[in-house]
Formats: sequence, structure tokens, C-alpha cells
Amino acid sequence: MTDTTLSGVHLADSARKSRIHETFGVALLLLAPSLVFLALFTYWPVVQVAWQSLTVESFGGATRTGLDNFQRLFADARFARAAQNNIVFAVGTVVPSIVLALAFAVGLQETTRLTSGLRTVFILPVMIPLVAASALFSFIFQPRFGLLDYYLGSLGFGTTNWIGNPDLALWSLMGLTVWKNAGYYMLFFLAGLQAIPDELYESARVEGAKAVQRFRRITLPLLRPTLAFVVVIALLQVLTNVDHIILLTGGGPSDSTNVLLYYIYQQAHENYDIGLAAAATVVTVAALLVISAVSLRTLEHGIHYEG
Amino acid sequence: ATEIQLFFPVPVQGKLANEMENLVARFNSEHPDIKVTPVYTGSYDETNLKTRAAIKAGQPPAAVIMSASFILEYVINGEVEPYDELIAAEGKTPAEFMDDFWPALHGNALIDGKVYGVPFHNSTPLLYYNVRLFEEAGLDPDNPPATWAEWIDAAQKLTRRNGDKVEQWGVMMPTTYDYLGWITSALNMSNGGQYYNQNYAGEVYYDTPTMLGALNLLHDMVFEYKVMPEGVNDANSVTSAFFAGQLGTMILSTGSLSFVRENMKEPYRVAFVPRNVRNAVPIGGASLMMPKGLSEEQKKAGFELVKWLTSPEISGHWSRFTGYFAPNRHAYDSDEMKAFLVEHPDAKVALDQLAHAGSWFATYNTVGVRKALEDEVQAVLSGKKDPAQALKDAQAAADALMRPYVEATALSYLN
Amino acid sequence: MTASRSGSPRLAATILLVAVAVIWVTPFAWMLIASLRPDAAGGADIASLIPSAQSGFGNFVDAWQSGNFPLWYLNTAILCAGVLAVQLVTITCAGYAFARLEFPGRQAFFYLFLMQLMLVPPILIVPNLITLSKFGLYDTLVGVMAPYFASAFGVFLMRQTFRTIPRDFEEAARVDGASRAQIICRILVPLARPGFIAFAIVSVTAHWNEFLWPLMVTSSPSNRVLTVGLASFTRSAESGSQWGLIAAGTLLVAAPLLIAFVLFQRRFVSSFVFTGIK
Amino acid sequence: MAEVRLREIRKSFGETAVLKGISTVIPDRAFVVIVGPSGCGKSTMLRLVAGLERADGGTISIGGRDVGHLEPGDRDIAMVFQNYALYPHMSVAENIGFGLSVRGLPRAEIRERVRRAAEILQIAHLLDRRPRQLSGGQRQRVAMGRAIVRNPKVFLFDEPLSNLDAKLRIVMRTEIKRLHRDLGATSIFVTHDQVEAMTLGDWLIVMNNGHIEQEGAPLDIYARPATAFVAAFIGSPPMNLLEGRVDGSGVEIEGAGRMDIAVPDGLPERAWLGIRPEHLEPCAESDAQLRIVADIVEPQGSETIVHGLFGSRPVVARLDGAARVRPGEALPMRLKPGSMHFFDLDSDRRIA
Amino acid sequence: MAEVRLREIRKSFGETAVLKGISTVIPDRAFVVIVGPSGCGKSTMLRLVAGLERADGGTISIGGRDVGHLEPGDRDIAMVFQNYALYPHMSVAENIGFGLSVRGLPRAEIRERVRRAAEILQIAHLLDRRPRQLSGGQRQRVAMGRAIVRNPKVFLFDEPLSNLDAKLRIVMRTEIKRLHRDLGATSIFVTHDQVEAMTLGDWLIVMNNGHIEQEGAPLDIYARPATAFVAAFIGSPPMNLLEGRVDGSGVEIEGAGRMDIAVPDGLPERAWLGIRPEHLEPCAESDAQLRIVADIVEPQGSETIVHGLFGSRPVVARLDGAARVRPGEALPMRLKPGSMHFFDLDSDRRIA
Ligand SMILES: Nc1ncnc2c1ncn2[C@@H]1O[C@H](COP(=O)(O)OP(=O)(O)OP(=O)(O)O)[C@@H](O)[C@H]1O
Ligand SMILES: Nc1ncnc2c1ncn2[C@@H]1O[C@H](COP(=O)(O)OP(=O)(O)OP(=O)(O)O)[C@@H](O)[C@H]1O
Ligand SMILES: [Mg+2]
Ligand SMILES: [Mg+2]
Repeated sequence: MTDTTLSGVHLADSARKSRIHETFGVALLLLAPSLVFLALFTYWPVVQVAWQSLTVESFGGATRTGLDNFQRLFADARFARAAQNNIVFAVGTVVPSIVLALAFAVGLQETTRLTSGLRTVFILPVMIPLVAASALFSFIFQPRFGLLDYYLGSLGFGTTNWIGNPDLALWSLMGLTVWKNAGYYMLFFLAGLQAIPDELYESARVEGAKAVQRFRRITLPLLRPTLAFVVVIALLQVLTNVDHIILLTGGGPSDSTNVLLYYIYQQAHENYDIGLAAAATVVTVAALLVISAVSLRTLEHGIHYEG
Repeated sequence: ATEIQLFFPVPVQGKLANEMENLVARFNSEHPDIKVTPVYTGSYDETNLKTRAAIKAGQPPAAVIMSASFILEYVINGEVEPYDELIAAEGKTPAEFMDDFWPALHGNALIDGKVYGVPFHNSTPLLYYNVRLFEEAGLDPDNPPATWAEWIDAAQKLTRRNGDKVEQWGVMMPTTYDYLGWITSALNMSNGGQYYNQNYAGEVYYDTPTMLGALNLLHDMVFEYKVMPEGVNDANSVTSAFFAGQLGTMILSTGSLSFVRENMKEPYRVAFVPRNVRNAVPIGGASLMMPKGLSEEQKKAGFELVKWLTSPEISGHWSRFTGYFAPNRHAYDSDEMKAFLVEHPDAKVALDQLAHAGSWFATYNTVGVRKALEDEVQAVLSGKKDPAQALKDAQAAADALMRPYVEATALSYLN
Repeated sequence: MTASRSGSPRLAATILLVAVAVIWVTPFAWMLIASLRPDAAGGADIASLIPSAQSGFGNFVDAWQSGNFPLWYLNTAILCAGVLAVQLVTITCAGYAFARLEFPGRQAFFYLFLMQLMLVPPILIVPNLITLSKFGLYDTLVGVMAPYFASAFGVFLMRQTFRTIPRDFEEAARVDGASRAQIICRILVPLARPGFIAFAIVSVTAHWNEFLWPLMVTSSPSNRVLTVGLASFTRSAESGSQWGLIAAGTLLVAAPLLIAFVLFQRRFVSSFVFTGIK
Repeated sequence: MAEVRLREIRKSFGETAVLKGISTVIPDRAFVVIVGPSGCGKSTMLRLVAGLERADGGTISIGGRDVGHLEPGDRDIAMVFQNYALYPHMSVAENIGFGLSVRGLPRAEIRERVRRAAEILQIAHLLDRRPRQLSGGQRQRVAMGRAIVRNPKVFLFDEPLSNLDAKLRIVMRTEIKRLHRDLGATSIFVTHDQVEAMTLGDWLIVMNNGHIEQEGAPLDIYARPATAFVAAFIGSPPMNLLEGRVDGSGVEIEGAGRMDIAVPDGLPERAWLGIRPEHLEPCAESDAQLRIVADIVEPQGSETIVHGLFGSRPVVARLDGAARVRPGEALPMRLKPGSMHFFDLDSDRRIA
Repeated sequence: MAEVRLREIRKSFGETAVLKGISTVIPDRAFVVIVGPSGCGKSTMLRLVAGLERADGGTISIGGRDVGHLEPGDRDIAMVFQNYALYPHMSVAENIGFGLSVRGLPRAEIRERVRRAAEILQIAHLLDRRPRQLSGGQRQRVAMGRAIVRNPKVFLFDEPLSNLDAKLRIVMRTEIKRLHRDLGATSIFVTHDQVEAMTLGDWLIVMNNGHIEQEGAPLDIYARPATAFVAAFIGSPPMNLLEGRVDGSGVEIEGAGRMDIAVPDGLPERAWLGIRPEHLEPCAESDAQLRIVADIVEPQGSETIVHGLFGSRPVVARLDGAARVRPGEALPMRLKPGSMHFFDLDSDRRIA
């Protein structure tokens, strides 16, 4: 008996192994179409960038490998400034956009004629090109004659140089970004809210929880996975979309709206300092990876609530 | 037919892109053996970016309308072809070839004695002023301010306040990147200064008395006399105020002459940029450039296009259409052009100022070096720094940016 | 009777939302009004939201004539459709693999995919252009599309969507004798339709509105897309802007998406609900 | 004191009237079961009492106080939902204590009351778990714990057992009954399962299509259903209802045959004859009042259910567990005495 | 021919062994019900037969052919899932025809076979609907239709009735039985509901914890459960199991009292005594073998279940529907003859 069992076990084991090989094959086949394009347009360029970041180019063409680019990068005050701006910008847009998006979603959860209309209004900015939004906002932000100042002026406020004042410019851009993105995140929150059973709210009402308590103690915790997802999406979006910075302020005044990606762009395309640009890219992508991994882990974790 | 591309940015409006395409179509029909594809490439900066990308991708255009200040860098990087051979094939020397163009343009066109950029459309800063406001302020529109002192004086009279709120400014000028560097250097030149070494790409003169004087002027306009708004303003804000009749004087490019003419509803006039020491302004605008990596036929075809685009006829046409002045001196010999200048005396003023123009920023790492100054001037305009400190910082930042080049060239014997 | 529940707090919230919505929509309202206003290059009342008396479509006519809009619409549509078509295949395959197959290194592969989210074209313009020209795709619409054929976001979305589909359906299909391909095509794909719609919205919006990358890849006017065309209105270097023209041009570019969205708003929103993003 | 009174309650969703004027009184401390087919409005009625929906007309009072305008949290009720509605992100203890915690009770008191409730329900060892780590029965108990911890005046149950498997359902059934006996709060229990209804309720309200069809003690309803609907609905397997022509000496069943039985007086010519399956018993061929051909035989150990045909009419009989019946076999049967029900063909109402 | 044979089937998920060597033979055309508590491995066993899981060891053959390496689609089986798994995006006709369509049958033939299957199940009028437009019972029929349309050798059912409400469950139960009688294909039916198991199966396999506890005809298992587990599992309410000390003249029940009953010979000193609820009958005080104090009384009309206490031990009795028992009442009871079961305290096995 022991004999047959042993060989049975053995057989089962090798069968299981061959099945694993089989699924791996199938998986590779299914991933292949994506992997081909990712390899060509993501991984290969990244490898190049990584390699460039380690290549020290001295004037005239001689090259060697080293960490000089990174040393220069960390010594560069403008990089520090860009990183700092970027943190302020990211926090200052992601937090309000998400808070607003959540408020929109909660307020517009039920579908009525009014809420459909309002949802549409909030999503409209998502639908227009950032190029167009920037053109629009270059007008809105215009001192005195622009949309903002014109109407603030008629309310008795003075002239404000929204994007020409280094203390204000970054905040104005944040306002634009919040306007542009909040509706997009609202979509995800609407989806997330829909997944929370009504019964939970009803039960909480029966137990005497007021609206604020229901929101804080039921909605928020159950939206955590959505929140994590939206935070990732929002962070990536905020950090990787800089069209409006390029178009509206060019990083100014006095570098006050320079952010990492634009810094990279400048190093690569204005200063032709490929090494520095590559090093900055590597640092930025590493930071993004860490942030996303942490958030995504929260997301995956949260999904196990169900059942 | 030889197929080539022309990269062109559109610095003003969509209409210009259309007109450019019309011109190219005309060229193509007049030159059956050449087929030019006009490629709209965005702003000057994007054109620069796209040209480099095209060169890297091995498919360069045969001609690019490139901001004149970028060309030096293509030379340093060895990415641009001089026109000298093609000029020689026509039996001309570079000097003879350039003789058709206004002398002020030679500085940016000739690098190390070779022709790298053929001027296509050019501009200088210009003082625009509102005649009605001048009269209301008791100023004589026939005698616009010619010196800084007169300018400040006029500006004070032109500024109108209502409590804290300013309803009318005496002076405005675009102070965003690119424009600000250009205007600052205009003021520096008017103050007798020279802001970069025209013979060596690794040197700028920021921390100098002439520059300090220019910055003091800007600083005082904002904070001492309060005749100009604080912070950074873009061209839109400036023209909006001007069109609204709430701005006495503004500095703007000659390239905007047509635009202002079409949109300004009140009488206005133009004048030279006021001087402190001398009348002087930098040239702006773009030149035609030929990247490396082209076949012989393409080079020839490209040069054909360049010659055609800068011919007196086309040059004049484009000038009248856009407001830029025509770089080709002979464009002004035509009757059409003469009539145009009579009809539009503002264009005449712009042309006259050309006699006092000098060349425009071109260094190693041009944009970065220019921005080093601009960031600091913006800080002054925002009240964050005093002019002297700002210039020290600008100089240091610019020097740092140029150091690799300086070490590899001027200081190289040390190694 | 309904007062206590839907009373003042709810009303206040609604009023607040409407107020915010007014702020949100104001730029669009202005854009619409400005686009109808003649001579809108500047001046004191350019920001006014009161339509001018001589409103007209002059700016639209100007804008339309300043460019080859029919061609740009066509190119943009081809671009979006092409990207989406290939993406649908790639994300279905990869999404299925990540949602349903247990294979060694699944998590690692997944993170490898997600890297794409961070590596946007502005960072990788130069190497990608070189790659494209090696394949002869420089200055082609396919070249604009190619880097987007794989979509980490789409794979993520489809993985989530597939995961919400009970395995029962696949098992029933297996018992019915369906092959893996048949299961994917005939069971999972139709069931995941809301996920695809949601992704399509995201994808089309992104590519319809993208600017820098198509500008870099395409040169020929015959390959020009809407945003690049629009840029010729909205960009200015040495003087002021023609606001009316800009507004008209922007509306022309955004109109198809805006109209589609307003018409199908409910469907759009509800498809997000079923993607399994929660 | 915590008597629940509904007077002329009406409720529509859009066009469809779901409750068409419900009036009833649920006495203090009673255990009342509302039973009826799916969609008849049971849940709606319960939700109106809870305050989760608002009535279109009529009044609801709890303990003498009109609660029509009160929020559910202010009605001093507790509700157990069909899917339990446990908060997935909270531990069992937090779930049970939620209602106390939103009322701002001190922590120590909450902990103590949660502990006591958990002990009553024998889930004290589960307090730190999350709902997903619990079995169905345990979830059920947690949902109960959440209800009892607040000592409400009225318990509302909306099919709380329907997600449990058959065995567990029976266990929890007795447990709920025991709990009610111990706590004594007025309870309203909604179910569509008539076995549950019969075994749990002191009092049954049978609903159909938005109105109350019959109210009464379970066995009274079983013994004397007021309508053919109630007759068919209460009892498992359901009562056999046969359409027949009545004459002095028996009933001629449509499509089946004649049954010679003693028929009460004063019946109309045609009526529904109702016979419960357990009132049919096999007998000697000579005594037979009807003959049933067995079709499907379901032996259950303690009893045997025979699905058979009386002529062309399906008839179900409940026989002893020891009975051995083969499909196809013809069974002579007779009715146990006093086991006939007659209903009007038109109005459905009981006539005898 | 379509006999299903399992030999020494083992299956683990990770560390946990779910099936621990299952061997059984399911004869051609039999209707076999696998019954057991939740988590005992019933579904896993069915899924192994279907090919949805692979066994870790042992062999499975269908109709004499080893199918261990075959895909489910190639095993000539059909399966009805608990949630029916109807494809929501297909019409009823497409759902039923899917299995034929993936096999590439001509359209006309598919249509014809779908129509025939639909007629058998009386759902021909629903063919154009989507699953969500169907009631629970209709969905169940569609799921059946999907199974029968392919004429498979073996039908597998995984708790197909557990999503239906009590009334419908009973209806569908008889219908499945009727269908099996008409089609005659080997059927394996998994359920945890022992009533369903008893009423449906020709043959029962009682599983527990990954192994087969007992196999046999339903009534045989009911009458002579092989283990205390089976005794408790089969029957509703379950058999009363009382631990007792056996002597010549009766049994001394732990914590309860003495029962003077005739005990078979050869029993160990201590054992489980099992008594089915229906084998307890009320009697005169003088005849009483035990006295039960009623606790919870569940009148069901046709019968009355009394949950009571024998000393401190809970005991359930099933009385007549007419019995009127009040909680707290003491009932003198005796056992019906031949109704005792004895099980070993250690091994759980039946000893008499
Ligand atoms: N929120 C609602 N909107 C529209 N119709 C509703 C709503 N709630 C219930 N209904 C309708 O009201 C009727 C009664 O519903 P209710 O839930 O009270 O039935 P029920 O008796 O509880 O049935 P079940 O046993 O299936 O739970 C049904 O026809 C249902 O479709
Ligand atoms: N895919 C799986 N991975 C891990 N464990 C599993 C898996 N499927 C089943 N199990 C475990 O195997 C055991 C038996 O599961 P199975 O589904 O066969 O039980 P069952 O008898 O059908 O129970 P139920 O009546 O609840 O359906 C359970 O403990 C279950 O948790
Ligand atoms: Mg209900
Ligand atoms: Mg199971």
C-alpha cells in the first residue's frame, strides 16, 4: 500500500508541475501582446535612461560610468526646489481633488435629473484637452481683465496676479488641476459608493447613526480601497501631466512652479543635460514606484473585506 | 522631385500658419522639381525640441525656422550645416550673401564667420503708447518719452489710482520667460550695456553696472513710482490693458504691430524704446537653419527654399502680413513696401529703430543661461530681492550652467 | 412629513453642490459666450458673461477656415479608434491572465506592467522616437498609437472587472465544452462590457486630448490631429491672444467628446460602477 | 407599552400600490410573524415601522407615540436584516457596539453591554473577529447581538433565517424563540416560509398583494384558513384544492371523479374543496373515498410524501414514515373526519 | 455503461486534505445523492468528477473510461450549479444552446434540440428572455435545460435548489425526480439538506470530513444509521443522542435519569442511546419511560415539535399536529417499540 501511495503522490506531483508549466505558458501567451509593446516603448527606454543616468559625459564626447550625475542632481538647488514644489503641488491638488470628488460623489450618488446634470458639469473639464484648459485658464488668471479678477473685482476685491506672483502661481495651478481632475475621480468614487450595500446604511440609521456618523464610520472605511486606487491614479496624473505648467508658466515666476517632470524636461530639452535628466528621471520614477506600491498594497488588502 | 520638409513655428496666430502653407504651396508650384512639406511645429521651444528629435531620429527637415538664439547651440553640438558651401556654389562669399540683410542681423547669423542662420522674420522691442491717455495726462503725443527719466515722468502722469486700486497703469511689459530676457537686455543695451560676449559662448555680463541700472529702473517702476504692476505679466495681460484703454505705455515686439493694429480701437503710436545712455535694442525673431544629416539634393532644395523665402518679394509680403520687419533690406525698395510704410508710420518707426539694434542672446545653454537672469528679474519684480543681489545670483547661476563649456574651452589649457 | 429627513442639511448640501457646479461650469459658459463675441482679443469687458449684442459665428468660421478641421477630426478619430482597438485585445488577454491564471511570478509581472503608469511619454520622448523611426513609424499615426497599445491602466481595470465575474460562468462554459478562447470571447468579454466601456472612455478621452506626443511624432499636415491643430490658435509668443478664436477652436475640438458625454452620461457613469473598482 | 399600531397604512412606489391600507395592532411583548408570498409587501411594512420608508398615508405608533416623523434611530427599535448587514470593516464587538457608540456611550459601558449580549448569544469568543471570518450562523448571532444590545422596545426581523442552511435555520429558529421569551420585547418577524411562521409566531399575519388576508393564532389559521389563498399558503406540502360540484351525497371533482363524503349544508353548487395532505389516509379498498395513483414518492424517514393523481388532478398525501409506496401504485384513500374545507370559487372565502 | 467509479480519490487544497481517499461506484442510471455538512468535501468531489478540479491521487472513470486527464467538456457530463451560472448576456435559448454551439453544431439542429429541451421543461415560451427576466424557478429550469440538451451520460447537481424558497424547492425537487425518471441518465446530486437527500435519492452517500460515512438506500440509512454522525445528520429534527450507562434493565442517562427499557444484549457498559423524535410518544403517567418538560413548542399544523428537557438533557419529540402542549408542561413519554439505536462512545459506530 505504501508503495502505490508513494508512486501516486509522485505522479500527482509531477502532474501538478506540468500543469503549472502549462498555465505559465498560457499566461505568457496572453501577456505577450502587451509585453511586446511594453518592452519596446517602456522597458527599453527605461533601460536607456537608467544607463544614461550612469553615463558621465564630459564636454567633447568622452564618456565614463559613475554616479556623478546623481551627485550633481542632489547638489542642484533647482532640483530640490522642483521636488519641494512637486510635493506641495501633489499634496495640494490630490487632497482637495479627492475631497471634492468624494463630496461630489456622495452628494450625487442617487440618480435624478438634477444629479445627472451636476455630474455632467463636474466631468466636463475632464473631457477637454489640457492644452485647451491651459489656454482657457491663461485668460481666467489674467489680472484685472480675466474671468476671475473681473468678477472678484465686481465683488470689491482688488487685482490679483494669479500666475504672475511667485507666492501664488503654484496655488493657481493647483486650482486649475483640481478643476480639471476632480470630476474624473468622482467617477471612481461613484463606483465605489455603489458597491456599498444600502442595507449597511439602513442598519446604521436604525441604530441611530446620524448622517455624519454614517459617512465617517461606514462610507469612509469601506471606500478605503477606492481611495487607495484614486490616490494612485491622482498622484500619477498630477506628477506626469505638466502640459499646463509648460504652457502657462514655464515653471516660473522665478522657478516657483517648477516641478520634477518639468525639471527633467528642461534638463533634457533646454539644457541638453541628458545625464542629469536621466538621473532625475530615475529618482522620480523610483519615488513613484514606492508610492504606488504602498497604495496598491492597501488597495489589494482592502478588497478582502468582501464575503 | 526632391522631397523636403520645412519646420515652422507659429509665434502669433493660426492665420499665419495658413499663410505659411499658402506660401509653400506657391513655392512648390514655382519649383516643380522640389516638393516642400510645411510642418507646423508649435512654439519656438517645441520647434527646437522637435528639430532635435527629428535629427536624432535621422529624418531632419531641410529648413527650420528657428529662434535665432538657439542656433549657436546647434553649432556647438555639431548638429547644423553652414550655408557657406551652397553660397559659394552661387559664386558669393558669406559677406556678400549677408550684405542683402540688415547689418543688425549679422550677429546672430554669422558664427565663426560662417552663415548658420538666414534671418527670416525679425523684431525688436518697441514702445507703444495710447494717444488719448497722453492727451488726458497733459502729455504731448508727438513727443513720446525718449529717455528713462521722461518715461518715468510720463508714466507717473499716466497712472491713475482709485484708493488702493489702480485703474490705469503708466507702463506694462510682458515679463514671462523669453520675453523678459529680451526686454531686460533691451534696457541693458539702452543703458550702454552688453549682456553677453558675442565672440565667446561661455560668458555673460549680468553682474554689471549697466545691468544693475536696468534692473533698478524696473524695480523703481514697480516699487518706487508704482507705475507698473507687480509680479509677472504675460503679453495677454499687457495687450488687454492696452486695448481696454487702461495702459499708457507698453513695451512689445514689433512683431505685434499687425495684431495691435487690428485690435486697438483707440489711437495709439509707437516710439523707440527709451534710452538712458544710448538708443539700442536687441534683435529678436527667427532664422532659417539647416540641420545636419541631409542629402546633397535636399540641401540644395532647402537652400532654394531659403533663398525664396528671404527674397525681397516674399520677405516684404510676409512682413506686411505679420508685422515683423523684413530682414532683406531690398524688400523695402519695392513700391508696395514704400506705400505700406507711408500708410503705417508705426512700421516705419520700427524700421528706423533697426539702425540701433544689436544681436540677441546666444550662449552655450542659451535657455538656461537666459532663465538664470529671468528668474532673478522676476524675483525683483515680485519684490523678493533687491536688484544687486539678484544680479549676483543670476551671474553665479549662469556661470555654473556654462562651466562645462568654459572648462572644456577657455580654461582647457589648464588640464 | 419628509421634512426631518430631507430637510435643511440635505437642502443645504444641494445648494452647495449647485454653487460649486456653477463655479465649475463658468469657464465653459465664458468660452461659449466669448466664442460668439466678435473682436474678442482683449479689452475691459472681455470676461463678461453677458453675451454681446452682435453675437455671431464669425469666430467659428475663422477657426474652421484656419485649419483643416475635417482632416483633423478624421485623424483624431483614427488615432483613438486604432489605439482602442489594439488595446482592447491586449488588455483583455493580460487582464484575463492576471485575474484568472495562477502562474509563477504573477505579482512580479503585474508590478512590471504597472510601471508603465509612471513612465509617461514626456520622460521617454527621445528614446521612443528613435525606436519609432527604426520601425519606419516616425511621422505616421501608427507611430503615435504604438506606445499606447499596451495599457497598464486597462490591464488593471480589466483585471478588476474580470475578478467581479463569478467563476461559475467559466466553469459552466468549461463543462459545456468551451475552449479557453471561447470562454474569453463568448463569456468573459460580453460580461465585462461595462469595464470595456469605462476603459474606452478613459482611453478615448486621453488620446483625443493628447498634445505633446502627437506633436512630436507627426510632421506631415496629413497626419495632424486636433490638439496640434488647436495649438496654432491658442499659442502665442510675441503678442496677445484672440480669445474669441481660441474659444471657438477649443469648442470645435472638444465638441465631439462633450456632446457624446452629455448624451450618454448615465451609461458612462454606470459602467464605472461595474468595473470592480471599489 | 410597546404596542405597535398601524392604522390605514398606504404606500406606493411610483405607480404601484404596495400597501393598500393596512391596519393592525401588535400587542406589547407579542411575537408576531408576517408571512406571505414574495412581493406581497411584507418588507415594505416592516420598513415603514422601522422608519426606513415613509408611509403615503395612515399612522404608525409605537408604545402609544406617533412615530411617523421620527428617524429610525429615534424609534427605539432594532432590526435584523436578511443579509445581516454586518459592517465588514468592524470587528464583531464593534458591530454589536456600533449603536451604542454612535449614541456616545462611555467605552467601558459599551464594552460591558457588548460582552453581556455576546454571552447571551454564546459568541463571546468571537468578539475580535471580522464578519467575513464567521460562519452563517455566527453572523446571524452577531446580527441578533447588535439588535439586543440596545434593549429596544421592538425587534424587527426581515427574513433573518433565509440565508442559513436548513439545519441551522431550525436551530436558530428555536433560539430566536427562546430569546424572545427571555427578553420579552415586542417582535415582528417577516418571512415567506410558512413553516417558520407557524413555529415562531404567537400570532400570524398572512399578507397577500398588499393587504392582510388573515390574522390569528397559527394553529387557528392552519385549522380554519379564511381564504383559499391562506389555505394553500399555510401548510407544507400545501393543502390540496380541488374544484368540484357539490350535491347532497358528495362532491364530483372536476377531471377526477366522485367522492362520496358527507358534505355540510348550505354550500353553493360549485366550490373549492380543500384537503390537507395529512388528512388523507390509506384504507381498505372497500372504504376508499378516492383512489390515488402514486407518481413521485418521497420517503423522509419520519413520514412519506406521495405525489399522486386523482383522475387527472394532482393530489399530495402525507403518509407514515413506515409506509412503503411504489410509484404507479394505486392507493385507496379516505379522509380523516372533519378535515374538509370549502371555499367560494369567486371570492376565495371560506364557506365551510 | 455510464457508471461512475471513484477509486481512492484524494484531494488537498494547500495543506488541508479535503478528500481523504474516496472510493465508490455509482451505477448506470442511478440517482445518487451526496449529502453531508457544509465543508465536508461534497462540492469538491463533484467538481473532480466534472473535471473542474484535478485529483491529487486516485482514478475516476465514467462509463468505463478513465477521465482523469480529460477536460470537463470532453467527459460527456453536464452540471447544474448552485447559482445556475446562467450567462446573463444570452437569451434563454442561447444559454441552453451554448454547449452545442461551441461544439459547432449546425444552427438548425441547435434550435431544434433547444426547443425540445425547453418543451420538456415547459419553458418554451421563455426562450427569448434574458436570465434576469426570469423567476428563481424558471432560472432553475433553464439551468436544467442547459444540462439535458446535450444528452450527457452523467448529470451533476451542486445544490441546485438551495437558492429557491421553501415552497419552490419542494416543487422543483419533484420535478428533478420526474426528469430523472424520464431521461434515465446517471445523476449525482449534492446537497447538505438531508430532507432533499432522502426524498430525491435512490442511493445516499453520507459524507463527513472528507470521507464517506455511510452509503445506502435512504430509508435504510434512516432506519439503521451506521454511525452517530449519520444518525444525527439524517432526520429532521435530528435524532436525540443521549449518553448513558447500560445495565440489564435499562439505561441510566447521564444528567437526566433512568429509563427502564429493554436493552439488547452484548452492549458495552456506556454508550450513546439514539431515539428519533417521532419515536417518542406521550403516554399515561403510569406507562412513562421518561418525563420531558416542554421548553419550546413548535406547532406546524400537521405535527408539533416539542423541544424539551429530560433532566438537564435537551430532547426533541415530534407529536401529532393536534397535540396541544404548553411550554413548561411535563410530558410523560415512552418509546415506540424497536426504536432504539446504540452507538459506541469512542468510535461512534453503531453497536445495536
Ligand atoms: N424601493 C422600491 N422601489 C420600487 N418598488 C419597490 C421598492 N421596494 C419594494 N418595491 C416593490 O414593492 C413590492 C413589495 O415589496 P416587498 O419588498 O415589500 O415585498 P416582500 O413581501 O418583502 O417580498 P420578499 O419576500 O420577496 O422579500 C414588490 O413588488 C417590489 O417590487
Ligand atoms: N479552491 C479552494 N481552495 C482552498 N480551499 C478550498 C477550495 N475549495 C474548497 N476548499 C475547502 O475545501 C473544503 C471542502 O469544500 P467543499 O466546497 O467541497 O465543501 P462542501 O461540502 O461542498 O460544502 P458546502 O455545503 O458548504 O458547499 C472546505 O473546507 C473549503 O474551504
Ligand atoms: Mg422582503
Ligand atoms: Mg458545496
